[in-house]
Amino acid sequence: MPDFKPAEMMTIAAARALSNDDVCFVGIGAPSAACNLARLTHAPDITLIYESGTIGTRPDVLPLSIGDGELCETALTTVSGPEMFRYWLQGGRITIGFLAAAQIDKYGNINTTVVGDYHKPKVRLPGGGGAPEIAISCGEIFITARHQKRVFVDKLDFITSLGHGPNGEGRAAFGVHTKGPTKLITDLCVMEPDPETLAFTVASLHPGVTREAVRDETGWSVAFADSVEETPPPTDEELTVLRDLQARTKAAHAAG
Amino acid sequence: MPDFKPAEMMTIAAARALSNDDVCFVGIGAPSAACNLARLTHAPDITLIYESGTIGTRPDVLPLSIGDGELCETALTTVSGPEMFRYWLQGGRITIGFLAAAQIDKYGNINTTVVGDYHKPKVRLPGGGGAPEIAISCGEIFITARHQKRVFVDKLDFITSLGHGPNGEGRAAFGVHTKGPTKLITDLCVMEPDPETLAFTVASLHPGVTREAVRDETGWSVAFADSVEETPPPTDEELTVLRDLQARTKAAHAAG
Amino acid sequence: MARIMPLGEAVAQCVTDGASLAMEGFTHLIPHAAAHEVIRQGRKDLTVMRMTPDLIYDQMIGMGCVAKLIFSFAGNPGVGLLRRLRDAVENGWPRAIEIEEHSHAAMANAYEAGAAGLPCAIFRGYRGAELKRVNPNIKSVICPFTGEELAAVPALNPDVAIIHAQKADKQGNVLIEGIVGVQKEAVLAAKAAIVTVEEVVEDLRGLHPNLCILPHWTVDCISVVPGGAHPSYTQGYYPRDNAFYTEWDAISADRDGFLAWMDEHVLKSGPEDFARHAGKGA
Amino acid sequence: MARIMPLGEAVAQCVTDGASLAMEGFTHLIPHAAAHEVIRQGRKDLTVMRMTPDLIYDQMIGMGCVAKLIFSFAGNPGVGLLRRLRDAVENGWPRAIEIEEHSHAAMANAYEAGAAGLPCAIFRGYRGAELKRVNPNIKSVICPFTGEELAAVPALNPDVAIIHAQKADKQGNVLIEGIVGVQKEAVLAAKAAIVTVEEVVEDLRGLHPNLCILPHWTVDCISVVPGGAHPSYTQGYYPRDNAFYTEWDAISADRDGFLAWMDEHVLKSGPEDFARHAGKGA
Repeated sequence: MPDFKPAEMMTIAAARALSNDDVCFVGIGAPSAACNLARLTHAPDITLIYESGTIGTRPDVLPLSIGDGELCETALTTVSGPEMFRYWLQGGRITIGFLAAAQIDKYGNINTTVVGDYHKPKVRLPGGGGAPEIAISCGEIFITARHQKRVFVDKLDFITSLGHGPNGEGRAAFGVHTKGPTKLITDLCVMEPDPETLAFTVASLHPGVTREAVRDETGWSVAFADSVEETPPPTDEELTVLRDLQARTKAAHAAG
Repeated sequence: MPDFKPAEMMTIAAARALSNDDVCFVGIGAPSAACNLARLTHAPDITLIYESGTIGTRPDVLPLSIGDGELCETALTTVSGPEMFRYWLQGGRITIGFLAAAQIDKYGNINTTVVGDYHKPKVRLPGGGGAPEIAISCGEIFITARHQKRVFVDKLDFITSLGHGPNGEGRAAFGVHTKGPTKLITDLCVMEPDPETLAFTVASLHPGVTREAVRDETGWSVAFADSVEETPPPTDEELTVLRDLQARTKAAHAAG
Repeated sequence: MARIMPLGEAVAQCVTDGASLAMEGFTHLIPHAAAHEVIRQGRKDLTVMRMTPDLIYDQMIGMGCVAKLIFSFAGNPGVGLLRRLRDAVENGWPRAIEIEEHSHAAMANAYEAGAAGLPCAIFRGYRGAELKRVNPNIKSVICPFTGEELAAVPALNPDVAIIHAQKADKQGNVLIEGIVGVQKEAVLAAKAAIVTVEEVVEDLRGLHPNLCILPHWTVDCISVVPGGAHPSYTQGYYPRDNAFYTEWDAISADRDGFLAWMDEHVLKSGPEDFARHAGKGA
Repeated sequence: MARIMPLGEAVAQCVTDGASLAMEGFTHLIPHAAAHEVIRQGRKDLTVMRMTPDLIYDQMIGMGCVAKLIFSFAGNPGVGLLRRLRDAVENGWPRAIEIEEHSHAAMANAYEAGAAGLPCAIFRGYRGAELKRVNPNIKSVICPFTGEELAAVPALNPDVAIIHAQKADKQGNVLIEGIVGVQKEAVLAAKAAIVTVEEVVEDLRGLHPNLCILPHWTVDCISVVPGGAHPSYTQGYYPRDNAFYTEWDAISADRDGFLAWMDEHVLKSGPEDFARHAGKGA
């Protein structure tokens, strides 16, 4: 087993969840790394869409922002903002929406708006951006986040975008009929919603990670699937391609 | 005074009503000839828009259809159908909408839908196309039509697009706040709405045309302005430019 | 995922009796070859929609393929009326057809709403116009901020969209240039889409970033039919055959003349016969 | 009708205290030079709107120009939070600001509605999301055909839109290429519009027919400011200065450091200082 960092395992596990036929709405940061890693390994024909309007983009380095020139230069086509949100996202054409989270609860609801009271926030976060509609319009949602207690909270300060409902009442209660969050991929494990409770439950632990470690960093009383697997470790190819991508990215952004 | 045909006088009188600063939504047929004549004479910078999506077009020959290739090739830009009707027409950016009519009443309401009953028509006409919204969204409307009793009727079989209301009740009654039809240019005369009654009233008679001739071809009891002018006859330049345009057009379409 | 296949196969795969069909093209890029194929395959009871039904819908109506027409301007552009459509509406020949009539703005907005996955479109339209009296699919909504009443029409979501375009690439991405009309919207609004193209090129990437391109995963079937828009035109390939549009007025003037023309030029012909109208790529 | 004039004149003519202002650009083509000019002219009590307020709004807020912010994502893209915005929202420094918060979909639809002359936009949005609890400008309408409840937001119609673009021609027509965002919509929705451009060329006609072009009669003022989008980028001219976006995090970390930077790089500078960032035309 090659040597790897937890963040690398997270990105690689997320990449594996994507297939060649997916049309993926990509958030910036870890989702972008995972989506492009998938494209550069097992899913060369995956369609990546960034909310800046770039469709079918194939960046050689990871963009720093959601709208770097590289995304447009390598895209099949670049459309306007209204068209992106109307025809492509709301039109129901996206199979996977890939989100990051500042706070997430056990039902996959996400907060990226405020810590504390909305009107008197302790920390004013950037806000929802595309997430409220990505969360409801894509076929399903993958979420990726560092596994930390301040992120994996029992109760969100604010619901920016819908998961399976604040009380796990399910999405239909909100008139939403897409699948919602089906995978939560962290640097410790992969979680999936329990079919009954809809609460995120550990499906596989990354190599070397204990149940205790997951419990320590999860703000809710975390459940484990009946048979928890070990996440297959990164392959040499996966690690090499990811590290090359990140090295190219670092060099390009430093030069900028 | 050069020799000219009534149809030429109509086109020339219509062209004169347009100015260099106008942004004009152009219908096919006589309106197209008038708008391009204006562009080739006194209004070289007039903006012509055809509902096919072509903006700022400068055709060398008159298009046979509303979407001939010539319109696109000479346009500043060509936009999609939804954008044309949303941003450009409904957006209130057009100063003059130029319409033709199969039937028109004295208040400038137009029928291009059916002769006879809608559900059992005697003649099924093409329908409204862009006209219902051109009639309400443009700053004002010019209408051009051959002056014939079967066109200038007392009562329309069907109101395809709004003028000043079926009973001259004014446009505000329909929630419309643009000026509506301000000029009706025929091969006999130029008519304008009476400020009180809103009924089209003869403002000027083309050279050689009598009041009797107008009365004979008008299906309503036509009024004349207090001082009816004589329409200035075509100038040599106007006639030459129009005839050249029509000759080029004829040659191009025969060759097509 | 787009597959490149002969037009006959594409139509057989996608178009069934009773289907709703949008064959769009605003004067430019009208899919004549595909319409002829639908007629040859003898499809019946179709609901056909189009902003500007012209010769191809006149032909389909005259051949009895059509049960219902949704439209906003039914004319032979620059020439006059559609005689086969008139015969169907006025006399029920060869069969009565139902019509649902809108304005251009309504149809364009309805396709846009269809592409955008919305159930309806709202716009400022139809004020003082009588169509809303005869078309129950024209309703209204009130703006919750200003109280203004706006017109509403249902989204158009055809079972099948069929369009003609300049080019596809080998992956099945499609490029449309020039007067683009509502073709992109019709394809995105439809459950299935067929695109006939003048030619297939290696790759559409690297052209200008903001062109009108349909990704391969939005299209089902691509058929290479050079000249397939004739007598309409394909910008960059061949001009509009204005003379034919004028001729059509005489061809369609009576039923027998129409049927004879259709027999020779449609029933006994094939997509390959359009090739003689094809021009050079740009 | 567009007139070409110096940026200082354009801003002085169009932007008044208390005006509502949309300075759009989605990562690409952000009008930095124009924002600096607004700050230099000392405008106050502005309502500023933008999908992605980043450095320029952070600067305007930190300099006390802003009374209200309408937005959907307020971050330093790829870097983190906006520290001057946070200081205003969390601590009221240098003044308290009102915020009206939406999603990207809502803002994009609201600009689209503004450009389309509609009072509101409808879309399928905000379901299960809490913003509608805190933003009274999120309402709903019922589809009259299906009964589905859709979200509604008021159209955005700023007093002034300011954008940066690649080129204008001598008549004042403007070309925008690449990631075009909502710039066309912002200009068409606004009562007045200023466009800064990299260069003026003879004529934009004859390029591809379907490019994103604003006709001269939709724009009021055009100012030639090469490099005017730096540290954002202009496709075909110069790349994004990613290093500066990272630096901004430190520059804006405390009030004094921020004010010192603004004094040197904005108050004591001018549009011509952007020229050193300009690149070559495509």
